Amino acid sequence: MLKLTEIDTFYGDLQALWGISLEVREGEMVSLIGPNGAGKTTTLQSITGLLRPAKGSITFDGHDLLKVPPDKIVDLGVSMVMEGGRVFAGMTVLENLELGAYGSRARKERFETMEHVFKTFPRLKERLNQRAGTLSGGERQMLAIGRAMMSKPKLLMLDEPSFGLAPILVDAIFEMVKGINKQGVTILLVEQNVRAALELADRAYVIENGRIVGEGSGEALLSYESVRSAYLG
Amino acid sequence: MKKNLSFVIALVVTAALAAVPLFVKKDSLLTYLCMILLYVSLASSWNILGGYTGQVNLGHSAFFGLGAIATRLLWFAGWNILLAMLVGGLLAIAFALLIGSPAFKLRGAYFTIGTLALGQILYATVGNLFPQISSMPVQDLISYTLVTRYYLFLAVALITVLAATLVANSRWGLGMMAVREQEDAAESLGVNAFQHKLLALVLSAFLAGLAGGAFAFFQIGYYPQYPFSPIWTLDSTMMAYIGGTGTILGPIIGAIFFVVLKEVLSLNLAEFHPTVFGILFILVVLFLPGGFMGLWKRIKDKQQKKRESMAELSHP
Amino acid sequence: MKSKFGVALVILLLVSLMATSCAPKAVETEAPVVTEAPATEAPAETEAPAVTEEATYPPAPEFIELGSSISLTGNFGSLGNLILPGYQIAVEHINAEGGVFVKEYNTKIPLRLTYYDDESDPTKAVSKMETLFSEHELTAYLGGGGSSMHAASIPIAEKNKVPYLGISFALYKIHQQGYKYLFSPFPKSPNQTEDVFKILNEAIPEGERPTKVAVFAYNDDWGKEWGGLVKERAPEYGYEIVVYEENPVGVNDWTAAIQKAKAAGAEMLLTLPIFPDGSGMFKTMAELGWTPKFSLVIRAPEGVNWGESLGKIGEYVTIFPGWHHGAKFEGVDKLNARYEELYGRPADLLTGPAYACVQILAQAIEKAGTLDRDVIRDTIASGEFSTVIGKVTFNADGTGNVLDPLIQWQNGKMELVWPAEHATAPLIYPAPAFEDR
Amino acid sequence: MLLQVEKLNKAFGGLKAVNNVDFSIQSGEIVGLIGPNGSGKTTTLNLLTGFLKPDSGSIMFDGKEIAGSPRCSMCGNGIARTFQLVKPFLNLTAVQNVMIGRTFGKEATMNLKLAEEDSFSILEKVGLRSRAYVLAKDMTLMQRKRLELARALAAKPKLLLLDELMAGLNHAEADEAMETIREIRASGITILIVEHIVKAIMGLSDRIIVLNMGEKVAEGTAQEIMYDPRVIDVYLGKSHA
Amino acid sequence: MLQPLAQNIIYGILIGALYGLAAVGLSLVFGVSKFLNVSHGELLMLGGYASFWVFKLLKIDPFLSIPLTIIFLLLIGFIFYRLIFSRLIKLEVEKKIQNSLLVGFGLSTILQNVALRLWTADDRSITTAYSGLSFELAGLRLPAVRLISLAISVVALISLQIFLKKTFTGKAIRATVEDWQSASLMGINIHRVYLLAFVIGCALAGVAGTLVSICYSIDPSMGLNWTLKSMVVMVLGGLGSMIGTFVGGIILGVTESATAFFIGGNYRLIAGLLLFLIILIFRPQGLFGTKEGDR
Repeated sequence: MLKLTEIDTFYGDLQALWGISLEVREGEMVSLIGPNGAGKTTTLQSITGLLRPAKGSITFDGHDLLKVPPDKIVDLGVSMVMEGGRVFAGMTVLENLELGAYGSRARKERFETMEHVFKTFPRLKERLNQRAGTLSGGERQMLAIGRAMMSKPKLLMLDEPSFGLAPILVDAIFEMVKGINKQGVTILLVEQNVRAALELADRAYVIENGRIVGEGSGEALLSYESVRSAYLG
Repeated sequence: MKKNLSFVIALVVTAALAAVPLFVKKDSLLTYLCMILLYVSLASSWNILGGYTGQVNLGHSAFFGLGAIATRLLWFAGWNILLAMLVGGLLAIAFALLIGSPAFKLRGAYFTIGTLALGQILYATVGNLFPQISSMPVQDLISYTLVTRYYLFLAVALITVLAATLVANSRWGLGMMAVREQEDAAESLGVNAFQHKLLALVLSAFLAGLAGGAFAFFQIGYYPQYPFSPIWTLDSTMMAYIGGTGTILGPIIGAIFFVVLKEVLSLNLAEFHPTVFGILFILVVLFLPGGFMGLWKRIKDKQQKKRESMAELSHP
Repeated sequence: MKSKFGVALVILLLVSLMATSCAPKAVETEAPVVTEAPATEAPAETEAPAVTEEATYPPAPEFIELGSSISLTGNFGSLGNLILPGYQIAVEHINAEGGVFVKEYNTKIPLRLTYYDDESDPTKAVSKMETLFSEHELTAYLGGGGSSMHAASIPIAEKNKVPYLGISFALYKIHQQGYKYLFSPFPKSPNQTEDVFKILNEAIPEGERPTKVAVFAYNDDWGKEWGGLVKERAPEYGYEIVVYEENPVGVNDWTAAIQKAKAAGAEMLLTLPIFPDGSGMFKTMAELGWTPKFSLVIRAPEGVNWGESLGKIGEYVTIFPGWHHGAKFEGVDKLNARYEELYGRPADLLTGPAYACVQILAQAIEKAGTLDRDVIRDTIASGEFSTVIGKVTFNADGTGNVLDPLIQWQNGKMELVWPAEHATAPLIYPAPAFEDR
Repeated sequence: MLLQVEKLNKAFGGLKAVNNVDFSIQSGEIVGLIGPNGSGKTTTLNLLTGFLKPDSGSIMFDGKEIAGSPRCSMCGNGIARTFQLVKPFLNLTAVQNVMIGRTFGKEATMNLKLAEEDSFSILEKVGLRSRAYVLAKDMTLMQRKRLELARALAAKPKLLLLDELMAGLNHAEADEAMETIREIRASGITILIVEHIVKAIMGLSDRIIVLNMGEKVAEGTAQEIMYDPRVIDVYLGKSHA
Repeated sequence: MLQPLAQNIIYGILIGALYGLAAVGLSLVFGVSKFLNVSHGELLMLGGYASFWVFKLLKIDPFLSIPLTIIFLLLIGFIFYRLIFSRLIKLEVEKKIQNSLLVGFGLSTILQNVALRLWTADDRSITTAYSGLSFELAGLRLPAVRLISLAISVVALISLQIFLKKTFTGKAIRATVEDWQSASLMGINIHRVYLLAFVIGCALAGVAGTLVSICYSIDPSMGLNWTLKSMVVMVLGGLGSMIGTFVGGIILGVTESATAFFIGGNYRLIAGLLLFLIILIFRPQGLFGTKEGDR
């Protein structure tokens, strides 16, 4: 479904990714783990068009994503939740959700989709006309995910959804992510909570210094010493 | 070796400029050179704060105007012109110290807008307080000689360029550039950013004040408000950018280019010359970041790279 | 990115090429002036002794050069556009008779007027004045319009020792700086501020006079001088100044001033706005419903655009313009006829005095018999001249002794209402309220 | 004791970014400060260098209380730092970058000739001698990091704070960097190195302090830390499946 | 004393509405794309001249010709954006502000010169049959022309507000102001949003220009003054809030009028600028701004 082949990406003059290749198959949940600054976020941003790789290819559902303008990538069914959620704090929850369905494909069905999102995140319905800036950290993360769901994605990418959340909320968020995956949405997860990420995922990639250094099923990697050593030595 | 060469060149240019009145007898041409020298002073002094320290100041004309008004009043009151100019410069410093602390609380665009507003306040206030034209008394008119003015402008321009050069090549200059490039990093290394900005402002103000003094001595009749006009700031800023900010030569080249181009355009295109000028300026901003000096540097770099790759080829 | 850079480079190159190719051209156009100047002067000098041999005169210059830096656009543009035709028509009339006879050359020499638009910018005016002097063999300067423009230009004339004739400025202060080359056949602030009260006291019986006065002045040279004189004179003639407001030039919001005048029950308005301020002032007065019984509005209503742009709101204001086409002096008819031909109406207010400037100059040159500027200056200072604005003589400070008529806007036209012997219509007083017009 | 931190507190809004943290550093040590994202490492570093003012607590450095001193005075006190996201003076040459450290840091010199010579030798130390006249903006990340290190060294600090120096470096580069750090310590400079991952500094640090959610959770040698279950939980997370 | 003061304040509000309208356009552009367009005042001038000539040559009432002015300015804005400003969008924020400032100065030089040559330096103003007309209410005069202008400003502001709050495109603009990266991830074409905000800003300047030409007068060199006023108001009201900006304009207008009333007309300009500086120093986020204002 999603296939990255040998991509190199630069931040300004600085190279951040070296020949990253990875694949996500339909219905899978794939984790991308690695230490700070390893290139996880850069990888996601390269897929969404926020950054453009200098080399390599990215295909999604048969489309060459590098030839699709960034604003049309969402329409193809790729959606991303950035680190910290990055909701539009000055706008209401409803407006945030509506913007999630900005793309022409999703806009037509936005009312039905919204009902669907409320089923997953009932809290959002209660806070519908509140400004997003007034939400708690967990609610914001829910809103961010809900907003991404509004675009009716086939592939949902999550960048550190547990970041800055209390442990109890982290559990809840992961439950929801699992639920979304069960509904048939393919998921690419970047997570620093390695154990959780590996337990959840069907497969995982380990990234270090902008290069893929390990790949395998979640369980296999979990027991694999090198993952532990990537962090702790 | 390289330093000596530029020193010699500077000396030769200075000598040539000093000899100009011996050959140029036409008043209109001499006036024209006076304007170039004045703009060299203004653009170079702007560049100390705007170019080296990275604080885009759009209130520069305030210092120019303060220097002019103090000099004019004292000179008419019978003071020696040089002494009057010095007081003009000091007045500009006093104003710089007054506004320094609140102004540097503002960052980026806010500093720029704030200084623009400050300049406008002074412009309007002086217009209110000194609404009447300041004309040279008849006895001074009779003894008016342009050559004296030329030498005064030359002196101010030399002082300004010299001061800018000395500062740029000093420890203070290093600190200013550090503040411009990365204030956090500069502070972490012990550079007191506020002090450096203030020093740059004070120096810039003083030199602009001197230029104002020379202008007051030069102009026969003008409204005291006139040197406070934002036009002076905008012109100096444009010159510094065209030539290349943060370099010594940039504002000088910019001033010459600006004045000469304007004159050439106005001779050849008559009334539409500001339009052509505006278009050129926009092109420079869009396509020549770093101005002429930046362009020069890029050409040199390219040659260097070519030479390097040639060298590599010849030593496989 | 690279191609864009290339494009910019090419453009810059082109421009610098243009600049370099034009630069020598600029020198070329200047060159003839430099080389010819001695050529024309040299014969004059070498042949000067020949004058002692009878009946041989030096070759006359082709023209008597007059130069003017004048505002045709900008704040003072409305004034400049009335003055310039006066100069031009006068030059045309004099040249039609062959020019001015100069004894030194024993021939008539035509006049030539060179003018630049200074765009109402005093600094530009200064540089235009200098250019005129360095590019032409000037015999005299003719002034532009507006006090501040004159204040900037006159020192240049003085420095270059060239006689300067200027009208359309009432600023008196300039005349007290000791300038020797300045002459102005035009009423000054002291005349205006005194005449207004004199006229009112003569025309209106006691008890009906608008004794409560509002003054809207400017914070500039003339505004301050004029306002100060009004304050001084009003009590002498039995008037009380109830509101005195000052604004910087160009701030066309007089709401606060009008409010105060209305609240103080002012009956008369004395003001001297530039055109945009004046029209804004009267629109606001109409909106606020304050109609002074009598308004003296110097400057703004002097052009025809006052009536065009304000309509009824602009009616009944009075002006001291220095002249009116109804004045019964010699030559006025000829001027009016020519003006009518060109512009479809009789000569405008400032056109007459402008015309007179050239007349004075021509008469002075003829009397002096030379183009020597110092001699001409002395002749103007001591002589009496007969012009379309009447007989003119000059005081030691350069001010002229001239008639100061009062004009009023009536039915979209400017009528001469004072003095009686020249009047084309009677003064309308009091002015009807704005609502009732 | 070169540095003694006691009961250091800093909150942003309601979030306690640094919560009652105590630790100390001896002269000549290399100490690692580790913890996951958001654990308060960088905040601690910013408190030590005056970039943030502590809400409460004391920071004794070299026998002097420095908590809350302005950041530009820290270098004079003898503390220099590098930044997590490198902040070189982009439009200045390498040698100018270093000279700024040399002319403003501790033992600052007014003599630019001397400063320039010293700067060359410091660039030599970090392996950038040949790039002395290259603008910082034309350098690679690795070179920029080295440059920042050189700049901090030029300020002649007693204590050098390195903020995620290893992040983004590959193995070979990281090894080189570790070698450089050892040399720096050998020259008598104490080092506090902040890192995300333990691995990067385990061969380097005499002692490691672990932070999580603003609190100190463990302290010890690299070996102790690696197998401390609290640390493993902090890093790999508890099970959520 | 009280009545004249009240009357004076009414006039302050009426002119303040024009300041506000001018500033809203500038603020919108700055908020969305971080372009500090200092040729904003010149755009206002263009709007004024457009109405003036339509009135003079075609005898179309200036209030009715506003749609024409809007179309004209939309076109101008589109051209300027495509030719010039679009080349700056990739720069980092600080550099973007600085370069847009410089480019703006170049543009304003050009526009002033072109206007000067095409239409001379004369002041122009539009006087309609109903100029000078006013209504009386409780002893206070309400001038017709300025009241209509106020109404138009308010309508323009409300339409803008509705557009921003209710339409998808408007929400996309607001989202881009808050976080362009997130907005981009929603599938919003941020370049189109920049363009849209820019041309809307131009159109607002044009409307303000029309109103100025009716209530006051216009000339080619008026731009800088209006740019400065707009910048002052923009900062005064706080970035990002359109209503705040508008209210900021009214505050500036009233401050100026009150200064003219109590201290004298000479000080109205200075009082406004001083107010601005004080707010800039003590409350850089503006009177109604909520965000930290150092960007």
